[in-house]
Amino acid sequence: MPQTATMPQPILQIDTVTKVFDGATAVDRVTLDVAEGEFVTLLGPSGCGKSTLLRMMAGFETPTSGRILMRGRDMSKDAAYEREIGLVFQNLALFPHMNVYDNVAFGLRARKRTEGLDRKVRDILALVGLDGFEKRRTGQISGGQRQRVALARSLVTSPDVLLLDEPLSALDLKLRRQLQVELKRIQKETGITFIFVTHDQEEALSMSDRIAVMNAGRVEQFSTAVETYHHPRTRFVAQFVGETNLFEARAIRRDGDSVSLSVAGVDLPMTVAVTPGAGVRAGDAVWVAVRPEYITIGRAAGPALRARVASHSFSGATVTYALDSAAGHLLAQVPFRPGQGHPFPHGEEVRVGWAEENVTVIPD
Amino acid sequence: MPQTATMPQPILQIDTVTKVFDGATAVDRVTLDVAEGEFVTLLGPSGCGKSTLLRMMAGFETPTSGRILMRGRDMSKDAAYEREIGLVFQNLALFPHMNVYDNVAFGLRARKRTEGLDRKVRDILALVGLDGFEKRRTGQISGGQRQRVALARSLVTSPDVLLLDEPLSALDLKLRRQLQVELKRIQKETGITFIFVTHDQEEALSMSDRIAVMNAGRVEQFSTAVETYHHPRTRFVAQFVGETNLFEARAIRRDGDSVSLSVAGVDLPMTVAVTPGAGVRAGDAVWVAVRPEYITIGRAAGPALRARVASHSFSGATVTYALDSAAGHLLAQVPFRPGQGHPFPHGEEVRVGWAEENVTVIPD
Amino acid sequence: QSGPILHASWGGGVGDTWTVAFAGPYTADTGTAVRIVELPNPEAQFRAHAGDPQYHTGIGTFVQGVNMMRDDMLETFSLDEIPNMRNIDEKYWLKTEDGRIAGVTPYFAYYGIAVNTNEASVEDFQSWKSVADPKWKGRLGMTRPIYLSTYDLTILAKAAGDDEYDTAGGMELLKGMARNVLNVSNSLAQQNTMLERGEVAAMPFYSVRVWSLNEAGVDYVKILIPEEGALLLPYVIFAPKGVKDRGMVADWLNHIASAAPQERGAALSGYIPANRDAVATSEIKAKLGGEYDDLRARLYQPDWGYIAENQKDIVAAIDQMLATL
Amino acid sequence: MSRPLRIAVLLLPSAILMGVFLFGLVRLIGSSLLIEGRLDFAYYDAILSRADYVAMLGRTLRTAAMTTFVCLVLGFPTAYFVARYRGNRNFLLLLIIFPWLVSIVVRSYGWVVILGPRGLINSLLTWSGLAARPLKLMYNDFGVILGLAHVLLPFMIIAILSVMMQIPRNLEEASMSLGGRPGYSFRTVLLPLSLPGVLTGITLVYLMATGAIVTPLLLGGLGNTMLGTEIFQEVMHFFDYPKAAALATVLLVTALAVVLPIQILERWLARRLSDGGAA
Amino acid sequence: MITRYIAIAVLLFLPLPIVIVVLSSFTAAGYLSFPIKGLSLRWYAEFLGSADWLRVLGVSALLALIGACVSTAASFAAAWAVVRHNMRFGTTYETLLLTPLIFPHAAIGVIMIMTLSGLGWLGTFSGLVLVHCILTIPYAYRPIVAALRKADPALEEAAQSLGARPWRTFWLVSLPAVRPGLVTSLLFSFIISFDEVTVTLFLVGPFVMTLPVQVFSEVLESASPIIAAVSAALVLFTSLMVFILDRVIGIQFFVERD
Ligand SMILES: Nc1ncnc2c1ncn2[C@@H]1O[C@H](COP(=O)(O)OP(=O)(O)OP(=O)(O)O)[C@@H](O)[C@H]1O
Ligand SMILES: Nc1ncnc2c1ncn2[C@@H]1O[C@H](COP(=O)(O)OP(=O)(O)OP(=O)(O)O)[C@@H](O)[C@H]1O
Ligand SMILES: NCCCCNCCCN
Ligand SMILES: [Mg+2]
Ligand SMILES: [Mg+2]
Repeated sequence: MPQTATMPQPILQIDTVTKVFDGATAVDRVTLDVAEGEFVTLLGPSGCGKSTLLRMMAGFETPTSGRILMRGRDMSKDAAYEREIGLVFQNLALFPHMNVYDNVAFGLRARKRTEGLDRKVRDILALVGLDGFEKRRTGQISGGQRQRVALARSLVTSPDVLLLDEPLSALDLKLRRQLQVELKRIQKETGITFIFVTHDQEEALSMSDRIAVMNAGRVEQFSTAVETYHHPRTRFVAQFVGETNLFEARAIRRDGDSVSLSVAGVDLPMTVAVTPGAGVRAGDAVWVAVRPEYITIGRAAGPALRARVASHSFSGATVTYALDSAAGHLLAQVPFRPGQGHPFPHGEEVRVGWAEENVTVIPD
Repeated sequence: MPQTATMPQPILQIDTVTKVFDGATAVDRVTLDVAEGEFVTLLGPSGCGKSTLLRMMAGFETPTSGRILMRGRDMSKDAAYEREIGLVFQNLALFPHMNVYDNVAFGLRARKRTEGLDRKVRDILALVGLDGFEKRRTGQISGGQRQRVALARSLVTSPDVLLLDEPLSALDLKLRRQLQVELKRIQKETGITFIFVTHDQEEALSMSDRIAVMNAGRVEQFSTAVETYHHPRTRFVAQFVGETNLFEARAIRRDGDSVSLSVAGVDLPMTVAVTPGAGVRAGDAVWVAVRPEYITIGRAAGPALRARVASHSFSGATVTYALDSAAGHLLAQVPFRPGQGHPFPHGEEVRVGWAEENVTVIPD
Repeated sequence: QSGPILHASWGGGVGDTWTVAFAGPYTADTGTAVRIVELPNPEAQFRAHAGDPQYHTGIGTFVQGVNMMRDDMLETFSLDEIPNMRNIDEKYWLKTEDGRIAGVTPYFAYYGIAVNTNEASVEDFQSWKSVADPKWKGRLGMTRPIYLSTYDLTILAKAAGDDEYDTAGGMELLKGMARNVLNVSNSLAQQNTMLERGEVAAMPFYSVRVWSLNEAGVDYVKILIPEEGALLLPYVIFAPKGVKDRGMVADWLNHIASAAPQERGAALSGYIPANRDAVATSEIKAKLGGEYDDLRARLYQPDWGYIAENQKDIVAAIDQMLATL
Repeated sequence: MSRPLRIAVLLLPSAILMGVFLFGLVRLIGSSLLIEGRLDFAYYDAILSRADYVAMLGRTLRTAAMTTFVCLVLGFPTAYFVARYRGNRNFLLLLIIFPWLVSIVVRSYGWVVILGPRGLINSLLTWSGLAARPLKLMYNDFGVILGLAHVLLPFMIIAILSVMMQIPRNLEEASMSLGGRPGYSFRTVLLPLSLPGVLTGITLVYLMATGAIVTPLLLGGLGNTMLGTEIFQEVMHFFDYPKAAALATVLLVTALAVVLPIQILERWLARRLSDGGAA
Repeated sequence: MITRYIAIAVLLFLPLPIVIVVLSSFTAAGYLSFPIKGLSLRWYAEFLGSADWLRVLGVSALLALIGACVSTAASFAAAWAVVRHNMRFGTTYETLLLTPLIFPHAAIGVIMIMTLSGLGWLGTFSGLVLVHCILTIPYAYRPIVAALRKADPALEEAAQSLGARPWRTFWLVSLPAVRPGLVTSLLFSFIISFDEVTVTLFLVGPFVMTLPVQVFSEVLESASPIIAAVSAALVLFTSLMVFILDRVIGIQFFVERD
């Protein structure tokens, strides 16, 4: 996994790019550096500007301001067909009047790179597991296979960067999981830089080297998957990436990289680590985020909170309890052991706690 | 949760019902008893006959053989409009030329139960959280709201049984989760018997009192959610409901309700409990199912197996390892603790184990 | 060698007559090709292309000729250009006020009463007045108002003891006839068939149509000339104003005015030649029931100019009469 | 090329065609209103003051209305049957589309052959002894309406069918599962939803029937003149273009007076009935 | 149930006169009647032996062919502007293109006779082409615009992102994507034009007479069974087009809405 610190010359640089449509800002001063061979995901809710950003990279929209550089060269003015950037569309956009082979060969023919074309097309079809499907029409193959054709079509010209706009969102869950694994494998094998758009946080977490979490046109956090999940820097990131319990708290004292907090409403002092740069000072109002799976019920480990079981929901390996507490509504996800039943029936009063190392502090 | 054993007179009985379309058997000798107030889910892959079964209950298809009884009375010959059975369609089938109010009032008017109509309609709209939307056209509300209108429309006539055919499958994940909770609440509040169709196993597990897992027209298992997940009775159920690791094994010895096994390929003897009725005898080939979350890595707890880490995938709270072992390809899901990194890097040799109580034995 | 001359003709047999009797021999004699183009109504084309003529010549009823001449749409010729006109009685000429020739009348038909003798007897229709007899209710055919105005009304006025200048009596007879007519087609061809099949017992009709029926072996349909006489129907060949190849057209018209082609026309279709020199063969005499001159004498030639001038009003009057039936 | 210029170039060919049409329309109305360069309603006065023309106008409207009614009564059940047919629907469609595309001359002529005195029906009747003389089946209103209804029925069926096929079958099932008996379901669900198609069908059939020439001429008798045949007569025999233009304008006005409100109603309904595309 | 009977009766009733015409064309008699008297191909021989009828057939076919091509091209250009350039007042323009549909044909006849005589095109082939284009444009436009709306604009972007320049994109992707619409438009306008009578009636001239108008005049002026033979030829022609249409897009196209 490339590390942000040791990154060499980035292959793609998005430099304070803004896009305004009819007065509405779709992309707002976004800056991103993408290293060669990296798998970067743009994650965010619908309408946050992911596609717009991607389309600017592909050359279908012109930035209102800012620059997009490829290996250091500003390519903002290049036409789409002049860029060495592949694009996989959400709806695939396979050419319906061509068979699988011709779809895949299209880019090579369009760029007049016909030397060794047949070999290249067959190799790439083999890579995506579609050998033998050359002559099929695009209407005669399954959804997952169509997906692979779209991928092969964009990969065969060996673009510098491959953009993928929610390529899996139309597929059902099982197929999606399977193609996630495959996509990741192909990216590793080809070494091509992938910029992947999704609004599915699980997909983002399981596939990406780094994730850019977007909200209302801005990038709120750009970090590795683990960092994004475990150390969200904004409330939006904490809530959008995975379920989370968020309470208001007040910083009582700051000691280097750790801070003592009192959770608003109940006096529940604790001392937790904060991101070194976070400007949290004593007396500040902050937000505290704890993932449901780090919430413990029953035993008062560390600071403990009184709560009442409102409902539970079984999901196989775990049971999720919805709890009402003085700090608000909480979710706690605990492993389910068969034969033990539900340890905490509806209405039962319990004590809720968490380990301090599992708490993230977010400045207000 | 009603218990199978203590069930009173069932409200609905499906008695060896078969449906053949043009020589193809869509539903194959299905027998189900549904208790009043129960939430029963039909779960199965696409084309397994869920909708056909539901449509027979609703009266849109006639069983080729078998009977459908309502409170003990055979209603196989009744027309759809004579049955007190509501149906929520996957595509909702809201009347596009009527507003929300008229859609909901439709059933009362059609049945000429206009006394107190206004009150009933408004009450049910309040129940589904749509008060104030009476005059909206069905095109002017969101997907989740449309969903609620469909529900309200079917609930307002207080049917004996409400059938729901994949009512949530068109919605996105977040909305779906939210409506699952709401549907469950409404079912509890109204006390109406729900028969719910889905092919999403998480949905089935979290909502149902009992689940009927269907495959190729047959019901393979009809049991509570916990039972279905933790004690699948067939390989199909084990694989369809949740991820599972399945290996071939041989029964070495049987002692009452427990059996000693040797996992094929490696000699890995263990003694596990079996379902009392299961006809497993010494020497039989059986299948052994272990859920990924019950697989432990590193420490050799109980019988242990050598394996090599093939890949891993991060999903927030957990990391899933793909492992190659002598018993085949395995998945192991372990909790992820931030700061600890991934304990098992790619290629590392590990030892894999499981607690005997987490193993399910399935006769071949 | 020049041409071709484009000649606009009606369809339904007229075109064939012109090809065989007039155009073919003319081409053989002079080398000038003549193309006969069949149209539902040549006048329509002449009017549509007034000022930019597309045809050299065309055929029309005398009334159509008068109308077009008055609208100054026809080319005129001097007698010297069409010398054969001298052999055609001047009362058949389509001529301008200053005596120039606006069209050549090659032949005429007449308008009598056609009777299907299986359905009615010849004696039943000795007078035009009998068409108004209520005993024929539902048994007669009738043509369109445009022809009722010029033909039926004129001859019925004559039968009522008046003439084309005073049609009140004729209108009463026409009304009586119209009452006897039920459910009849717009199409002369269909009426022809109905007459043949006895769907209608009788109707005022064209002599040439009956001729062709007789030629086809339908001998039970007869054309009668009632005691009041039959109406003479001259046809006229005209050239549009500003016609190209004027000299060639004059020569073609002169050919049309001559006796020989008209005789051929009579033999083919039963038209009565306009040229005095035309001689009827004994076969034709037998079919026509006499010499051309005898026949001409029994035909009434009205003032077509007056009829044409008043045609619109008459049609309107007839339309209204029919509407109140 | 700039975007506006590009659009202009793309629109040019069709705009020329439509321009010619609109120019002709303006000329039509103009020539019926302008006599020697001055506005004059003489032609309209002349037309409207003649009882026979007023009667003809009435006959035209009545014939068109009857034809529309017959098409509706026959077309709606047919469309419903085809829309809900479970078997080989394409074959049924063929039975509708193919006659629709065959020239109206041929189809009207076919009726001449069938209805004529020695046509199919009369031959059967006389042969079987049911009628001594052939019945008069054409050259009257019956023939015209039958012919027009036959010629125009496919328009009605297609218009209704294209709407009905978009009505999910589910909606009727939904109604039934809510206790709506078949009649009730039809009245409250199917009928209102297919109304836009019905209105389109009515519009098309009515328009074509008022402006028909060929069928009334072939199947109608002397007493069945309609506006269309009168216009034809005026052009073909009297060459009175201004009068034909006035008659054509009267035809246009009366047709559009009926059709435009229906069109507006239809658009309004279509907007109300559409789901708004929400999933 | 009554629905069913009406529908079946209607479905049999619609093709009836066409079948009768075709059958009666095989009569041996010199006049038209049904059932036919004797079986013969004499009227076909007469039709095919007549230079006039064949010329008229040729004119009709050529007229329909040229008209269909012009209509289709004009519709394609217009649809491209409306859909791809997302033109302002696009729907208004579409409504305009459909107006010839909501004018009674007798009125259109008069409109056209005045227009063409104004242009000096009355009775000319070009005049007929012009009028037939106006009459067929509503039929030509619909399938094209439907195909264009259905064709994913992302296809063009996909082609560009794969390195295809604009013209190449147009030829290789945009055009093929709407090909079924274009073919439908061509066939559909061909049929409409080939079979048109009511308006054409007003406009024929010495060099241009169309087959349906000629048949019409003949039905009025004579009663010869040759009309049945010519009509049967018209029917055959139409069936051929319908057959191709069914092959290309499927007959259900006619009852689809966009
Ligand atoms: N061509 C355009 N003209 C005007 N506004 C646009 C255009 N394209 C996008 N927008 C607006 O820009 C914003 C961002 O849109 P964008 O498509 O980039 O979102 P997204 O993150 O891709 O959403 P989704 O997950 O739904 O695809 C939205 O508010 C959208 O309405
Ligand atoms: N009307 C019908 N005619 C013929 N076969 C049918 C009909 N309806 C369903 N089938 C067949 O019966 C089988 C079961 O279909 P059904 O719709 O019940 O499946 P399902 O479990 O609801 O699937 P899904 O999850 O895709 O909705 C399928 O093979 C289907 O093709
Ligand atoms: N073939 C008969 C010729 C008679 C012409 N009469 C004039 C009628 C014009 N349609
Ligand atoms: Mg997007
Ligand atoms: Mg289903």
